[in-house]
Amino acid sequence: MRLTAQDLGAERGGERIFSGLHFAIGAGEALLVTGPNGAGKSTLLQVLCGLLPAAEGTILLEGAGEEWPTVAAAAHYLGHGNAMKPAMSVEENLRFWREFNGEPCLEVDEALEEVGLGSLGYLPFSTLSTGQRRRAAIARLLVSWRPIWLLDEPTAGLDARSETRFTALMEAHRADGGLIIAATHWPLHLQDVKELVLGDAA
Amino acid sequence: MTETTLTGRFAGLANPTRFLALADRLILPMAVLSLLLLAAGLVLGFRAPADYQQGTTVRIMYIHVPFAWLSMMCWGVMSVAALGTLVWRHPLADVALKAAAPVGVVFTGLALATGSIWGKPMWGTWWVWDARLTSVFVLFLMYLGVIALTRAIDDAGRAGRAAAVITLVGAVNLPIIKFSVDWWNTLHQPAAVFRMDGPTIHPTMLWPLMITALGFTVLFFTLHLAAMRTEVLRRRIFAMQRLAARREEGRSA
Amino acid sequence: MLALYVRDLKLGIRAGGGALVGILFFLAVIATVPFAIGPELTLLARIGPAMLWTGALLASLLGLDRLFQADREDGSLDLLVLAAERHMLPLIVLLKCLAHWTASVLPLVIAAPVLGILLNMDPLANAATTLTLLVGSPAVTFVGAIGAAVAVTLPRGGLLVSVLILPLVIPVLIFGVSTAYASVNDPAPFLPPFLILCALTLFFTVLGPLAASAALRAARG
Amino acid sequence: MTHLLYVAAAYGCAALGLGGLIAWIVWDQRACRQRLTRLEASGVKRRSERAPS
Repeated sequence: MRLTAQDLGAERGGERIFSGLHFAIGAGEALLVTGPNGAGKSTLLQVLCGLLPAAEGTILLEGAGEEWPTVAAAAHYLGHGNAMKPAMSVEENLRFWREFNGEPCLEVDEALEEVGLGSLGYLPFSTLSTGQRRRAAIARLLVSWRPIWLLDEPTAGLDARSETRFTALMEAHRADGGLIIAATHWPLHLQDVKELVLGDAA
Repeated sequence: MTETTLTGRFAGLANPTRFLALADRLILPMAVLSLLLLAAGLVLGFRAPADYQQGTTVRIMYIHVPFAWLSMMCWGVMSVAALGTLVWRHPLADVALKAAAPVGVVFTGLALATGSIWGKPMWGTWWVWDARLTSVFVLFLMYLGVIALTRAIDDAGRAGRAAAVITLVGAVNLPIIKFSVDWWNTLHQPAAVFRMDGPTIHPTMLWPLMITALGFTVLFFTLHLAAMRTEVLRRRIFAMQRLAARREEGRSA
Repeated sequence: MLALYVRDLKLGIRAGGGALVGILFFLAVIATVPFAIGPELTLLARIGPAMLWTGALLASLLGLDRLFQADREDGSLDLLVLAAERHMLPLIVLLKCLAHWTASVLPLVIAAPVLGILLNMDPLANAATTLTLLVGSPAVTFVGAIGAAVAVTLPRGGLLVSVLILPLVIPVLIFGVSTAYASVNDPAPFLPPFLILCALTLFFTVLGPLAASAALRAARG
Repeated sequence: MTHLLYVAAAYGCAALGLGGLIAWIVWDQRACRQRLTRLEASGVKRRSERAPS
């Protein structure tokens, strides 16, 4: 499995955000996208997963077999929103996403255990703090299997302990043959990570 | 009247735990009392002679009239609870208001239903815009509004105060609605409508009516108390859920 | 896919969902008519079907702008669009519309006969109106989904949805009401307008989700 | 004779309404009690209970 992008460019609201990007990510590797705010980190992730059309350049997914025809089908996208309904309990939310996304991987309570929310499954999502909500959103990545993880500020609102736990999860995902592209401000303490700096430096 | 003495006792029950203990003790005896009263009232009512003019349908009066009275009284109870929330700051007042609304809407709905069933043989149609039925119908809408309001805002304090204001505004407007509906009714309604509960009720019918009315009143307060107990439990659950989340947050930091 | 339907249904029925607001609005609209027109029974009976249809139409338009807005706010709309490979987007929109119809519009159809009594409609007209509402109201929801999808990115899209799709819903209103009246005054034919109403609903069942998913994709840019 | 039908209808309607209300209250209460015991089982202590210990 290889995800390559050749002189990728994107526009938002008619204004060119970035252009001429090149990178290639193989299975088990991770790409860290850094840069000042508004440099287009989120836009890049949305272009990669097909939420936004690319203004120029191509995105190529090779060696993924017919099980994952496009990046959108093969990717988990973790945006700024947690994609959880406040009125429903954490378990109900995760059970919905597990059934909806298919390719079941971890059980709901196992995933909650992984992110340290084991005892809070039955609580309504609205009673959780921001850090706990982010961890519940991360648990969604664990309940169904997708080789590609597109993470937008994944550790926003997490405390130190949850961050180290999340790093371990990412390493485990890479070990399983998945690949990660994360847009973030804070370092993710991942080993041998490729860097992509956006904004004026690019 | 029963209502003011009750609120006296409510005032002493600031602490929810004591209220729960009292509610657990009171609900069963009150339920039994209301059943006894209702059974007695209905038996007496059905043994009393049928009305010379309406025949047996007059027996609907034994449930329709109490329902109509209770729909008014329930708004009275809610208004007192509203005062409790806004003026006396009683912690259980907004619980009383939120719990009374569903019971009130059912009693008002039943007043309308039994009224329309009672009217069918006389007027030939299920519904006539008779002055009293119409104002009870407007009251029904107001109950639905309060229920929607109390459930729309999730912050209990804010919801309680908002519902209290609406209830008091409604209470002030009830006589105005009553007057305008009567005026509206006489303005258009050419045919003289048969008066619902006749000025002079035969004593043999008056007694069963009083007993069933009392029975329904006790039933109302039983249901109200039970609904309040559930509401207190629900508030405790919300508080504990937040505590559970905080506790986990604290432990993991 | 069923999970999406069940989830949306559960959310619709919960206190926060739009179902209660729709019913209250419908009740309010129908309750104000007699006070405006007067308790004149024959007059009320004549305009009954028209009032039921207008009230149900406006009430179902009311809840529609929340159809996609809630998902967009918490980020799940992106994931629904992303799942296009696994579940076709029009199918997702179709299911969301069905869930919204079951939670918010079906109670209106169930309440219609009771309100018909308030308007002193005779049983035949009441039954016919309820039947046409049952058949016609899905069309309103599907057309409304297009408006909701277009207005999803606008901050205050709510009102725009009603204005946008009201013209598209006029045919459904016309055939619905004419079918209801045809049941009462005999010369008017009952079956032709009724079949056209069914055709309209089926047509919008297809057009609605397709157009709405196109609008959702277009709104991404 | 149909008058009796109306009386029966009225009482039936009242029984239905009150029965529904009572059923809803009992069901709501049981649901709340279940959630409460589950919360207490997971060891959440309310402020007032925690104070003395």
